[in-house]
Amino acid sequence: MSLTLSDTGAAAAAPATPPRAPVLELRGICLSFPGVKALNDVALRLYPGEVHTLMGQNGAGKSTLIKVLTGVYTPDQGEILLDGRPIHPASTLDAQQLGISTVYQEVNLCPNLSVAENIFIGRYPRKWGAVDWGTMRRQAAELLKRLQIEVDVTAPLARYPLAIQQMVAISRAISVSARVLILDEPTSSLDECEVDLLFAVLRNLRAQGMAILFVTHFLDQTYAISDRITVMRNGEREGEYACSELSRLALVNKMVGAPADTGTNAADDANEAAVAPIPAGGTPFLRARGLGRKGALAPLDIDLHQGQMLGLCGLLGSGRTEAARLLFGADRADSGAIAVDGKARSFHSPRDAIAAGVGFCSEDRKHEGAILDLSVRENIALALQARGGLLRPIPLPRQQALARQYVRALGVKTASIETPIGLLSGGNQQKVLLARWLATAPKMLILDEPTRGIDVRAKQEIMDYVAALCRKGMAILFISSELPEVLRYSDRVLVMRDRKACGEYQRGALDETSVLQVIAAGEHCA
Amino acid sequence: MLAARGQRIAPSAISALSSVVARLVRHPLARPAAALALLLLLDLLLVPDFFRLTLRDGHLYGSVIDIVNRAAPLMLAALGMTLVIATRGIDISVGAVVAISGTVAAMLIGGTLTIDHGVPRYVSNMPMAWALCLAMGAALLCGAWNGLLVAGLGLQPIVATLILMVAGRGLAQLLTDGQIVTVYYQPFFFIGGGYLLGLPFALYLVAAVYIVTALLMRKTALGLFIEAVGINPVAARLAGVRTATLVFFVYLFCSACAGLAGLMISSNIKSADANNAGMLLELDAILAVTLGGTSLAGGKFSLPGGVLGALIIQTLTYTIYSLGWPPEVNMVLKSVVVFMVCLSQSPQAGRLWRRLFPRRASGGAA
Amino acid sequence: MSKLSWRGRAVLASPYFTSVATLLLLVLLLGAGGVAYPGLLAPQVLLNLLIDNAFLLVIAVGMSFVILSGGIDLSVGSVLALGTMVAATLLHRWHVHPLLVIALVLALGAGLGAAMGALIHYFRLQPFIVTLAGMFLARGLCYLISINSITIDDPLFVLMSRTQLAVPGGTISPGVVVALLVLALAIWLAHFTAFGRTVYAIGGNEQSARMMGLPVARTKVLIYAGSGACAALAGVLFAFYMLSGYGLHAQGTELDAIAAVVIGGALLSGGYGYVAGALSGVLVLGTIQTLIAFDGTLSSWWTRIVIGALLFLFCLVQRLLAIGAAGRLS
Amino acid sequence: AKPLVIGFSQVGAESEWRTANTVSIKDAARKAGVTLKFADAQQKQENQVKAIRSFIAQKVDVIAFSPVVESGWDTVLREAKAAKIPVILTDRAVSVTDDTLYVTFIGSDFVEEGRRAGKWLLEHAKNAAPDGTVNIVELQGTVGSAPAIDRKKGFEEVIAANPKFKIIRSQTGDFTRAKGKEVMEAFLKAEGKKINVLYAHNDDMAIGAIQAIEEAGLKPGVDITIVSIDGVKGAFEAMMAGKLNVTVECSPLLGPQLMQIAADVVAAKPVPKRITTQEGVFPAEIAAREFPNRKY
Ligand SMILES: Nc1ncnc2c1ncn2[C@@H]1O[C@H](COP(=O)(O)OP(=O)(O)OP(=O)(O)O)[C@@H](O)[C@H]1O
Ligand SMILES: Nc1ncnc2c1ncn2[C@@H]1O[C@H](COP(=O)(O)OP(=O)(O)OP(=O)(O)O)[C@@H](O)[C@H]1O
Ligand SMILES: [Mg+2]
Ligand SMILES: [Mg+2]
Repeated sequence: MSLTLSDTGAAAAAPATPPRAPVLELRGICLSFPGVKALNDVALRLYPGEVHTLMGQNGAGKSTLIKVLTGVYTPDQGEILLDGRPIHPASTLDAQQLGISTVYQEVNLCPNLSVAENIFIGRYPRKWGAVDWGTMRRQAAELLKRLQIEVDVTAPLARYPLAIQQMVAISRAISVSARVLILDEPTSSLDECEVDLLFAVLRNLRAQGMAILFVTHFLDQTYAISDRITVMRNGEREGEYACSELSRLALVNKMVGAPADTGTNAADDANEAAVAPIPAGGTPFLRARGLGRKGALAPLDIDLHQGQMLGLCGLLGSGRTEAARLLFGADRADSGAIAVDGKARSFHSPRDAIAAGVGFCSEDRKHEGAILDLSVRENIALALQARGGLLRPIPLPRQQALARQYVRALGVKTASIETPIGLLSGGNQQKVLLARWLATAPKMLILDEPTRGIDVRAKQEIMDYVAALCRKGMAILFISSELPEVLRYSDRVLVMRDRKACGEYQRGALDETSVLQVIAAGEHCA
Repeated sequence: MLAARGQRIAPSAISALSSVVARLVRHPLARPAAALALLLLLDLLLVPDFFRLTLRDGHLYGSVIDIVNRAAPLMLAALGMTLVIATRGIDISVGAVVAISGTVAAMLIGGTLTIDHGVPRYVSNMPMAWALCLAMGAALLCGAWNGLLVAGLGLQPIVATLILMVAGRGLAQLLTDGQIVTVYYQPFFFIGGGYLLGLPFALYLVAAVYIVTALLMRKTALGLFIEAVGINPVAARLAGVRTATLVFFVYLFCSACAGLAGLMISSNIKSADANNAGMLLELDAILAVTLGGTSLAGGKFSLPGGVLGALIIQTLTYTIYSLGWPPEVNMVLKSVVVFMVCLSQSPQAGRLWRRLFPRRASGGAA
Repeated sequence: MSKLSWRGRAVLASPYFTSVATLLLLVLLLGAGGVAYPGLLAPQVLLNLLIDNAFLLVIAVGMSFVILSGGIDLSVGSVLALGTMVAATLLHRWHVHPLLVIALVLALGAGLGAAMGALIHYFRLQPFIVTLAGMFLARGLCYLISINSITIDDPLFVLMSRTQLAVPGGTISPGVVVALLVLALAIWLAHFTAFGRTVYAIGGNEQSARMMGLPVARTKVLIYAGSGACAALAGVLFAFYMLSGYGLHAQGTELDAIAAVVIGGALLSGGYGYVAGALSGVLVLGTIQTLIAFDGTLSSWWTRIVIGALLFLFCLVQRLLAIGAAGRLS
Repeated sequence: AKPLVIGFSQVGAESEWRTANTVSIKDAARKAGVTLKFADAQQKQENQVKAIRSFIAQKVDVIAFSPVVESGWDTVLREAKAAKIPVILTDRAVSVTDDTLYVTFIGSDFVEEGRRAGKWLLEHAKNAAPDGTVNIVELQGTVGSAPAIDRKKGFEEVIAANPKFKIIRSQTGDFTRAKGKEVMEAFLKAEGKKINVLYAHNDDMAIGAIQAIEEAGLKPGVDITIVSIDGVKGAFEAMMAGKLNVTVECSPLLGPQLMQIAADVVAAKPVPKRITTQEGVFPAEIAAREFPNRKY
């Protein structure tokens, strides 16, 4: 029902106090997996016409809770009430038919189907009993246009980067005529502009009385959109608060469950931490000249110095990931040259790059990162082992030591280092993948959205950890959709637009707004 | 286990088995092992003195020996197939490779029967060692071909190996002109028919291959890489694993196993039958691997599982022969057992079973 | 679940492309054959391609859905045999009305398929093994019915086997018509119905399909039921064609069908390819057979080698074309 | 006159016997100056039908083939008849509603072979159980294949005459050595010394079984009388080594006859509907004498 979208600008003001009858209510939900008590006596109330944000650290149980109330898991105890009547969704199909529409944390779409189909499959527009492709394409295109996504809706979804896939998933969810909309970290790989667009749509839906459950790790977003917040900690409900009554500091404390005062002023600490001056060495560790690939990236020059962090910023689709992949040899560059420590190198495959001491943490953890059935330990050891070659196996004790070290250092929440990574929460998987590359102690590390889906606290710690490594002499290429993060940590930022660089700036030369201007207008374009 | 002729040792064998099962219950191999045990139990009940082992001119003799002896080639094929499947591949050319290697060996060793004044004389064409090397070489060539098509050209495994499956047997027949090459050279028979310390020599070969492979998996990172490639090739490549090379060698290994199996088979029947040797062995091998609990979707694999699977299949075949039922029922029987074993391995089925028969749940677990 | 990253254009490009490439290559193959062996391109010979492979086409169509959903069905060959066997016995021993017989056979096939599908879905068993066991079972049942081949003398069947429908350039058998109708129906199913699209979705990523709230269970059972029904129908066509029921009929046909589908451009990993590809795949295999028959000098083993070689050549060119296309695409 | 063109569709190359058959036909064709169009059906009836159709399309003078199965030939043979191409069957008969569809059938009679094996056994059965019963184990051919069915039939027919002859076990050995050996091993374990006679549907299985018997520590041909069918070289070697007692010939050398008949048919000379090849029964005694002049 695209009409929800049609009347943008309708009264977007949220009703001050939601009507008292909750649409959806969870009572005393308990669920345990072998070795983990994922949910313990969790309650949640969702009112029509409100945006309700669910917050908590990685592994707190947010996604699991959502999977429970959409019928993916059946709870060991507790009940789910829709309009006060108990329901027992046995499958996502049930949930949908009950009017609950969901976007899960890991994008769950079919890569082989066209974008349009991914939005409409299951409820096609029909003509004479047959699928009406024409109408479907038109409607799909309209839906996406409202989110300002200009894609060929007939192309297979797998052609597009994660962010686009994320947007498609969202459009699918909001185009269903549902009463409850659930979004699990929909914004983790989006940029400000996409987020704003999304929020506009959400406000709109809220105004029409839809109940929205929203999961995010971004405090700003929480305060920007939500009416009420439910905080979870270690699988338990810590409490439910009206957004207005809860300060950021308080919120973070409730999430981490410590009186610690980190959270808010962590930003400032980090600033001091990172500001420490860094000597830009003479010859760059890695120098790329005219590196490009037809249709993916216009020729591009990059210098990466030891002990420096180069930030790439730009909008979604600006070619950051493409650039990173070319630098890593994951895609073949069809133009340009790369020199490492002044010596010319050509990266035909990731192996070459790795051999030269480069590491690459991909943005798409599900498809390009995690090896789901392997244990945390194996996932961490893999890259190091691959570099060592199969004849020099890393002795088990050493692997375990490594795994433990990084599990501790990055605060990975896992039952043991032998649990399959697939069973970890999204954020924790991300941490493990980061650990995989840190374990190889690379001379240069490419981080593409390294903190995707990682909670406030952990994000802080991880970035500080990385910054420290950088100060110890690692060269780092940092890609993130969070402009502030990039600006805060990078020594230099390279702004990209339409798959080409449009200017490189020293730290401090730019602030958010000016970057956004560069990106938007591209005035300083070279 | 050595027992004087005629003395029964079945009970001890059973108890040994049951203890093994008891130890394995928690283990992923528990279910296939249980299935095997069940089959053997069936034999104990249905087939008169099935477990009877006697000493015959210096070696053990009995049904059990026959089974392991016959299962040897299948076990080898299963070992190779396990790794291929772990990389999300499949190799249906195993049977053809068996035919090729067997034929090459038989032809090179050959030996012809010449009769001068009614006295038969046997002569061999080529030093056996050479012949065997060449035969294995041929097998490896096949493996390289498969590997090239799959890893190099990126053809889908099933089609890539289908090519060799069709053409390979043809090549073997081309060599022999479609005749069965009979070998008249004693030493050659030892590979598939000889005995060492009372046990079939083939068994030692299998053990050797198994141990080497297992060591490779454990003592090197091969196991990790193979699983990684099987589960998520893209991620594995990005992590720096040489995916293509790995896949290539896995197919090479599979064909090597098949080649060895071919030598066993042709040596066992003292001749090479290009037309029928290893017919449908690939299917049995795949079946064995899956019965052993390795998923065809690739990833996690279990070598012992494959071996167990092979034993299950052979025991089943042998049982069918021993039961003395008309051959018409063979297939139905086989299918029923396969269904049973598969179901016994499915947790969902277990749950259903427990819901249907709550009381016997505890018993029905194994 | 699918392991395709969005960069996996090469993989993506190929299936869509190969389907076209296959047709081109098929034409080339025929052309070359026509040059080498005059008379190969005689219209009737080309029609024979259809007549002789009608049953294979039907099976391949059923198989297409299975493969598109990321599964595989090894039982088709034996189910075909079982179909002929059951038909023959019912007609011969019990003189059941032929139409009823056909209905029964189809039901039987669908039933077997559905059963296997249910095992595969609800007990999470592997398609390969379940259908392999199904293959044993079906053959076994054939032998239980009778190890002899049973001649069919029912007037309707005989009529069906005798009638030759005139078409420009020659005649075709009713079987061809049936097969083509099935194909058309299948294409419509695959591309214009929710069922068909769900099949693609499952092939693309079963877990996602479930998360999107698609009726995965029902669809999967239906897919295998359909494959079984197709196999049974192929059995009926085969019975028209051979006028006999026999336990050894159509051995190894499952492999032919799979090969046909894959050559037709489908990915065994599921999700990519067209049902129409089955036709081109079947025709390619048939053409290879015909070429060999026309040559008439190949010994048994050379026959095998040549079939293998042609298959290889075909896949090679197909692949290279696909890679080229992928290159251009990015 | 342009040379005679014969299209011949062979079953496949599944056994030595079959290969010998193919060779014989090809040689004969060369000698007779006949152009032979040969198509191998890889043991599949549908392939044979395809081949025959393509022969029709190529307008050959005569079509000859050894059917994989008896039944299911009406349609295609009718097409041949419509195209006025005479059809000759070799080695196996077909069952068709009207037998004008083929001109003649050259070949051995599997049932008769079974009978001969049985007859020889009735006359020469040396060893029997104390109580005089003769326990027979049977190695069948591929389940459902014509020779397997007929050779079983014929054999049982004959031995039914003597109640002392009992078939105690019968299992398929798929016509191959490996299977023959495997099955015989199982028999030996199950029946042990009880077995007096082994009847194998072809020599290959017998040869495999002989190995199994030896490994069981028994004397093949002495402790167990062995009767088999085909008469391939291997069998004669076994007989000379005293390990096989008798093999009933089933001659694959149909080539010359086929060419002869084909010529006659084209020349519109009358030919008999059924031509059985002259075949012998070779007991071990004459094996050595026969061996040199065996062609297959
Ligand atoms: N299928 C499963 N089996 C075992 N444990 C699981 C499973 N799914 C989740 N868990 C565990 O349950 C806990 C909660 O996971 P969940 O995904 O809900 O966390 P989350 O709040 O979504 O974290 P994130 O913010 O990183 O997404 C985690 O410790 C995880 O390891
Ligand atoms: N708004 C959009 N409309 C159309 N295509 C887009 C859009 N955004 C991204 N893309 C696609 O993104 C691809 C390049 O994006 P890439 O991932 O390389 O850059 P990026 O800046 O890393 O994007 P992301 O922020 O997702 O990492 C192009 O193939 C393009 O098709
Ligand atoms: Mg989560
Ligand atoms: Mg990116």
